[in-house]
Amino acid sequence: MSTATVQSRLTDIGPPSYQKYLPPIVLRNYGQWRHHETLAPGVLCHIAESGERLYTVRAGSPRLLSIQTLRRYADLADRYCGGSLRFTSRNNVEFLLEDPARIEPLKKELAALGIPVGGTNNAISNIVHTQGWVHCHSAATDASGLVKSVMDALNDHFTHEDLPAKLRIAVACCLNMCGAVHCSDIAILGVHRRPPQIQHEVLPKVCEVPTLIASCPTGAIRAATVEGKPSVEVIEEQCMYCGNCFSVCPAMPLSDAEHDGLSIWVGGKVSNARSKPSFSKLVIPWLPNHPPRWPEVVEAVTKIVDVYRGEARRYERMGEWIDRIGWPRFFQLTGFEFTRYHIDDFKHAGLSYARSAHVRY
Amino acid sequence: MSTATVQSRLTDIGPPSYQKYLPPIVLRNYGQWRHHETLAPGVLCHIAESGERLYTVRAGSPRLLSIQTLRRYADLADRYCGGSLRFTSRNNVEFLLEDPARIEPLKKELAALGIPVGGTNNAISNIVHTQGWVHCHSAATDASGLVKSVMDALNDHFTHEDLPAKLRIAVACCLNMCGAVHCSDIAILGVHRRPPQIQHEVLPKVCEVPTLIASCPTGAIRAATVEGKPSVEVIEEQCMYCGNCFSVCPAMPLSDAEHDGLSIWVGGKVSNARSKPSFSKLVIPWLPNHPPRWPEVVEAVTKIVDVYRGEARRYERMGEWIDRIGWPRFFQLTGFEFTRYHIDDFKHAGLSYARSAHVRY
Amino acid sequence: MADNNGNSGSNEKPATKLLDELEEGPWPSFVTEIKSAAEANDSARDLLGQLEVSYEEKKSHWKHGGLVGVLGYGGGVIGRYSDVGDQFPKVAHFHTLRVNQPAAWFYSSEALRKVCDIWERHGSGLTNMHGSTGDMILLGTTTDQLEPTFQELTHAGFDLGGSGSAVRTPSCCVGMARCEWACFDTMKLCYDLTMTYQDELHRPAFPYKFKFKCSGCPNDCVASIARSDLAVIGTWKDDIQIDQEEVGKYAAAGLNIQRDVCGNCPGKCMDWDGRALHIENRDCVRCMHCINAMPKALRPGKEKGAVILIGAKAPIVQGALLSSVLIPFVPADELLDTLKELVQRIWDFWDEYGTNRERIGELIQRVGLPAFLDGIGLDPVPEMVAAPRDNPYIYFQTEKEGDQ
Amino acid sequence: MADNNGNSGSNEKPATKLLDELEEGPWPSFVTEIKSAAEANDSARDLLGQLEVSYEEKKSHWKHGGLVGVLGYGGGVIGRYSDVGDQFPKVAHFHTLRVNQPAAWFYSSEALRKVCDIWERHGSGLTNMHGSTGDMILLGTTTDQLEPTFQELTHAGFDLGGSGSAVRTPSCCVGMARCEWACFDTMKLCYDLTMTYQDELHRPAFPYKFKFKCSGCPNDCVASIARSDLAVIGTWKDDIQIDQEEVGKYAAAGLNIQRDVCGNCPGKCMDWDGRALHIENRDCVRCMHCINAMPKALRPGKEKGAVILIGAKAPIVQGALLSSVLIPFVPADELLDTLKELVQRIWDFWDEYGTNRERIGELIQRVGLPAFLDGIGLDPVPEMVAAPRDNPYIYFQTEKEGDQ
Ligand code: SRM
Ligand code: SRM
Ligand code: SRM
Ligand code: SRM
Ligand code: SF4
Ligand code: SF4
Ligand code: SF4
Ligand code: SF4
Ligand code: SF4
Ligand code: SF4
Ligand code: SF4
Ligand code: SF4
Repeated sequence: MSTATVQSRLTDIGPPSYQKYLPPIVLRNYGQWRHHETLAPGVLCHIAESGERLYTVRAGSPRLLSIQTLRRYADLADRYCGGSLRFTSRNNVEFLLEDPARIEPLKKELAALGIPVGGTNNAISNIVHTQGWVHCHSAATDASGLVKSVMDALNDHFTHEDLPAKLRIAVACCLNMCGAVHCSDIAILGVHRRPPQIQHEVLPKVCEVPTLIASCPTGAIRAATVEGKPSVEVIEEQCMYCGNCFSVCPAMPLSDAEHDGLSIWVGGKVSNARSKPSFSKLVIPWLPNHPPRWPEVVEAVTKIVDVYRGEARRYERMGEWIDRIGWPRFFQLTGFEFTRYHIDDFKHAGLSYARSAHVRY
Repeated sequence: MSTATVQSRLTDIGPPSYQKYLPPIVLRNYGQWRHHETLAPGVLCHIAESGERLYTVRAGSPRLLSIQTLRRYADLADRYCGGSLRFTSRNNVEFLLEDPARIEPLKKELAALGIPVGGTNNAISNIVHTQGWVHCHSAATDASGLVKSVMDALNDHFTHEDLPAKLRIAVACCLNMCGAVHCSDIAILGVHRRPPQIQHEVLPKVCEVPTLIASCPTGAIRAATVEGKPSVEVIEEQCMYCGNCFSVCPAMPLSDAEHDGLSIWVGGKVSNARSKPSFSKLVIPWLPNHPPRWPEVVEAVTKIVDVYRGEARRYERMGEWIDRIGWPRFFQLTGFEFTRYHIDDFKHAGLSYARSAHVRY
Repeated sequence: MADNNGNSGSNEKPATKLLDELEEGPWPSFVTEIKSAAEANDSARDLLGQLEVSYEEKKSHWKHGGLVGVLGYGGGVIGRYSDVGDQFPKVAHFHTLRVNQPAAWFYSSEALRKVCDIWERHGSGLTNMHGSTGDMILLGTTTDQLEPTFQELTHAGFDLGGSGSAVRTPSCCVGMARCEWACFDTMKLCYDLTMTYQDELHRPAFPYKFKFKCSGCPNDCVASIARSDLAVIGTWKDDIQIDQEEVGKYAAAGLNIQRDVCGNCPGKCMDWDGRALHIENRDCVRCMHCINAMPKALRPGKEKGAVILIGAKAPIVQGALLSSVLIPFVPADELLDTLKELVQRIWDFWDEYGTNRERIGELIQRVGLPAFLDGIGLDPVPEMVAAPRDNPYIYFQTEKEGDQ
Repeated sequence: MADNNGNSGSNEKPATKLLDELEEGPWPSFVTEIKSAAEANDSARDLLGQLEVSYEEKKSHWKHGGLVGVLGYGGGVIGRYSDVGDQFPKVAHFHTLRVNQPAAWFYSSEALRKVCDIWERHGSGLTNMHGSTGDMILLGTTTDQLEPTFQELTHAGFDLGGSGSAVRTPSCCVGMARCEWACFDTMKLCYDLTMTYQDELHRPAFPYKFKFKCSGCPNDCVASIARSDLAVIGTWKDDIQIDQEEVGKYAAAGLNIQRDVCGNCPGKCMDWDGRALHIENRDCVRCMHCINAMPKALRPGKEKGAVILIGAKAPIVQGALLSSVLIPFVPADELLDTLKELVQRIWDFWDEYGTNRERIGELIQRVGLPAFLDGIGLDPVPEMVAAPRDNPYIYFQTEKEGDQ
């Protein structure tokens, strides 16, 4: 430590150069890849114009990693990949090999460490998620525990490419949606269902009332004098529990153990393949928070995956499939209840109504 | 006359019974039609389960009809149809015949009267339209003259079924859109482009100021005192010339000979066939009012029809075709200019942006 | 004979240099029509004169309408006054009557002539066949002629249509009278609705206008989904009827069934293997395309009825709306009763919550469909939405539901 | 050794009855990870304890974050304090550092170990690889450790990422490093942008956060269109490259090309006649589907570049947004310069008109795209819209244009 502090102070150096950690085979064939093949779930082979072949072994990760595990990854990278590895945009780990003969030994070592290999093509990949109770004040639920519970149930679809198309799941622990769940095939979203419990004592000290009032998307907050001090009040019928007031003012916490919970959304996507990117749509407005294993959530997600797997056609993402069969049938097949909450009543609500006589029976 | 007035006064009798004017063949086969064929443009044959055949000859009409012409229709109905005829939802006249041998003679008589036969299937049908200068105070243009000018140019597409699909044109002389142009393949819409000229003298006498203020969709109107009297003022930058203030208050006329004019919209439809019903979209924000023949409008509409006819596939309505080839190519092919006005900036504007990487080059 | 409308037989024809140009060309000319009426009628002649001035000046010469009407009715007449009445005295007052059309616009020559005769006696001799709501429009008369015209009309079996904040004249497609696809009796329903709501039609008492339109199938030949507050669109519940032999004939005649029929099917539920057409009816959205393309081979199913949709309107004030599904299916023989019951609840809600000049569609947009459904006592079903909400801003009603 | 982070080697393991259940099952367990760190680190151990309490009570025990950071930087650290700090003193302060990941998350084992070593000395020993913006997240340390950690990181070649109202760490897909479809060099662009905006990244001065993401093709493997204010998505201008022989092999191998490839083409521009695949490239929307389905047979064209899109964000405040097209095509070699110039104009506009906590996408929604384009000096093109407007509420600027 002491060595570090005496060195000159560096700032604004930016990240390491983009080529710095690339393995030699990548540097040699950079931008010269011709096509790829899948050798097994989680195992890809990219073939370069030069004829060289790069093998990728993709392994699942809990994302929340100890330095002990990271060092283990580093060891594997040294042993199999000339010391280089990468993470994916969905937090998996990828080992990049030149020698196909080393794939199986690597997979064995991973298996021994309890690390599944998969997540490619028409598999379920890792769940993009957020901090939850591990590190965030806003959380209506935990993220890591949900992910673990759901992935345990879906692990076979990670290690087998047995779905009609890619299936992307995301978890966000509050409406800020750091997990960007809004465009996922299946999204699990933590929700509050009680208006903020205003802490009138501290509010004037820690928050600017005008900013606070302006923060509410529905105009539910108005100035009020409480016990002679300037504070605010919330018109409860106008509050839809978004938590934006809490983001700007700590004196507006929304957490409520009994009423917080989870909502489930489906049919969003990001890629431009076939259909345009689209938002996920509500299918279950609320499920209770039941740590440590969230059985209701696991059951609902498993149900959706099973029905989708049984019914969708090859290449149909969740949303594309539902587009074809229609939402009424989706609710029928899953047995989920359709309620008034499913009907949009926010800004562009009218555009979500069924504005045609296209009906399936 | 005098006979009528001495009779008892009848009210709330409603329209004639729905079966009252049906010809016998229709009554015999009511609800028992099996299928239909087209014998020629404007000539349909409906075959009943009974085997009976009903022949329809559809004739164009200016909609604004004198009693002289109506009597002529009545005569034709007597001569060819056992005294019965109907009008269509697009203001054409339909003669219903039992005897196919009489079709040609009827067509000849119609031709002699200068009445075209057609409008069926993949033809252009009559233009749904409104009052214009003939009878409305709001009109930014005339409707009948526009229709006559455009139909003269497109008459061949009325008498020939030579388009990829149905093509429906509508005209409305102001934003009230009595012609319901908002869901037409091609819509011609009269527009004002100057804010209301407030008649401060009469305003307080004829209008309620609060109602007037509330009528403006953009909140452009506010109370003001003008020469000591209560009136209103219009924030010009906030006015988009919708004319709703004039609808509720005569002291707010918008007409302005030089700035009024026409806009052209395309790609809407009503039917649920294939694609869902949809609104027409702006393609030309403004063309000048050039009575009596509106050459700019006729040219623009003809251009659209020609390009559509040349490029669309069988069964593709205007909007379906553009959906496939993309708006950029529509603007290229027609040579119309794309401007800032084409980009929505009203309530749901954001949803009309191109929210994908789907781009054609 | 100089009749009540003051037709004096004056011989001065106005100069109509611009309008004359509109007598050229193949399409029938409205100018010729006005001239034809003007031969015998002064107000038609003055209309021609005023219209020529409008063509010259590029502006309307009508003043903001005033309220005129017939005894006991609050609507059905559009008052109209000229702002160049000094120049054209015979159109100084020039009101129109909206007259209920017979269902699907069927007339006997006799009925048509009767209307012509009445209008010759009391009005300009000009009409619109028809107005875009569907009424027969008698174009142009004076205030004193309204009541006599009305009385003659009723005695001839015709009544006034709607205007103002009232039910407007319902309209319907030709339906069972001449169309093989009608899934319910549009003409009867349209007639029954019109009769049921005589009072609401003639005595405006709503926040704004209310339009009904009935189309026998999803082709929607009266544009109900775009132009009516309450649209009834025929459809069917069971399987499309297929005559495979006739399908084969279409193929033989050159129709590319796979590309042009199956390829355009929005339900993606059709397959043509060169010999048989297969339809996965479960996924069929009842769009009509395949039936339209092969009318001899395909027909709607046998279990017929209609979808009820609500809320269409033109853009003023908050933007145009298309109707959206309210009840996904009502059997044909239950339509009238269902509608009567439903419409009453809708009007009650509108009455209570609608603001002045707020159409039902705009009210639903404002309060939200869930609140509207609560208000009229209808359960939400997924058929009502293109898709469930995509934003997480849910007003949970935890009290109501208990807290699990 | 008791290091600066106060790891005293205490032996009391907290009881974690609920969390223990999360060590079962096939998916790697985060609980096991925390326990593993807790073996050597007290704050990891206290985290475990506090988390167990959260699991019992079903609520977070973190207080609303406070501003902490390193000298001269306004962001990169998320301050976090426990509300049960008395019970778990080692997480009373538990801040995280966001560290710029290397482009596309490539590491050498050496670099990874170096980070581990630093974090062993200064933090909890826990990380997120990676955060959902893309940063390497070093999870949990105390205020006094921030500066030393920072200094060690920079000397190891790593810098902090963004937080607060600043540019956030740009991220990119693996692109040319391992993907045959990359239409531009995503890693280089991402790196260049990050280097260009060091100041904007480290010193928050915007109305709100600003995120860049770069995907090499329309598959968008970093979800740029959904999750970045400025998305760069690779595409091509010329024809898709076809190897007909390889197409044939896919067919032979059982791929139903007509149904599953052509039938899913959103441009409706493909045809397979059993021997050759025809693509009408003019109508191709560059969706990638056919290329994805037959990677050996089809490839993007040769004239490569990218679409620039703007405005995505999560729902708070006005509803979630997807990015929309701002520039339909920029050639690959002009991307950096074009972006630098463009982004400056965007930020200037945002600076002038954006309100507090208003993302660029929400600003555009508020003022309207036309006004935004005027503001940044970009001409409107039809590629920017899914369709032109359908409402007639046009703010004509007659003065500007003269009157025709
Ligand atoms: C490694 C990674 C990029 C990175 O820089 O990290 C990646 C890599 C590849 N993606 Fe991806 N994608 C990666 C995240 C994504 C994402 C982003 C996400 O999931 O958050 C998307 C958008 C997902 C969405 O639409 O919601 C994505 C949508 C695709 C698609 C389009 C799939 C579709 O049909 O919609 C393809 C094409 C395909 O699979 O046929 C694709 C194809 C590929 C290919 C085959 C590209 C290639 O030729 O190498 C790569 C391996 C295939 C695979 O995993 O099946 N990649 N890919 C990411 C792996 C994440 C993971 O660990 O699972
Ligand atoms: C760490 C991270 C979640 C994670 O576990 O990965 C995260 C964590 C937080 N986010 Fe986030 N956001 C993270 C990625 C995102 C993303 C996803 C993305 O960038 O792709 C989004 C959605 C995309 C977007 O930007 O819209 C996101 C949308 C938000 C929002 C809503 C912003 C909005 O405009 O709607 C907030 C609220 C705010 O800014 O006040 C927020 C606020 C927060 C705060 C700072 C909560 C707060 O007010 O203090 C969280 C701190 C948690 C903590 O204790 O560390 N976070 N946040 C992600 C950053 C890691 C990284 O740097 O790599
Ligand atoms: C007579 C009329 C109904 C009436 O009660 O008056 C009518 C009658 C028929 N329509 Fe229609 N439609 C009539 C207005 C409409 C309208 C309303 C409108 O244009 O304002 C529409 C919706 C238009 C739209 O989508 O914008 C309409 C959309 C259709 C369609 C769907 C076309 C499509 O592909 O979108 C069909 C099916 C077809 O033509 O293949 C159809 C088919 C038919 C058939 C073939 C039905 C039948 O089996 O008899 C009738 C004659 C065919 C023809 O005209 O080609 N009819 N039809 C209307 C004639 C209007 C006219 O004078 O031109
Ligand atoms: C006569 C007619 C046009 C025609 O030439 O056919 C007509 C004429 C007028 N309409 Fe209309 N509307 C006519 C059908 C429509 C339609 C089409 C339809 O019903 O299918 C619409 C669009 C659909 C709808 O209802 O939204 C329509 C939407 C309007 C509006 C805008 C209403 C709205 O909610 O957006 C107004 C403005 C108003 O009500 O103040 C309006 C107002 C008017 C007024 C009364 C103007 C006024 O404020 O005084 C016009 C009287 C003209 C005149 O001097 O006779 N008219 N009006 C149509 C009625 C004839 C009939 O009864 O058959
Ligand atoms: S989604 Fe909400 S609770 Fe979860 S990390 Fe983001 S801000 Fe925190
Ligand atoms: S939670 Fe959201 S809706 Fe409720 S008061 Fe706070 S900001 Fe307003
Ligand atoms: S569209 Fe406007 S001008 Fe034309 S008739 Fe209707 S209200 Fe009058
Ligand atoms: S014309 Fe429309 S926008 Fe302009 S002041 Fe009148 S109501 Fe408002
Ligand atoms: S709507 Fe249907 S039933 Fe009515 S006329 Fe048109 S095609 Fe026939
Ligand atoms: S009616 Fe329409 S959706 Fe149904 S099978 Fe025919 S084409 Fe397909
Ligand atoms: S976005 Fe395209 S270029 Fe980048 S990794 Fe994904 S498939 Fe390859
Ligand atoms: S890239 Fe997409 S749009 Fe283009 S041809 Fe292939 S499937 Fe069709």
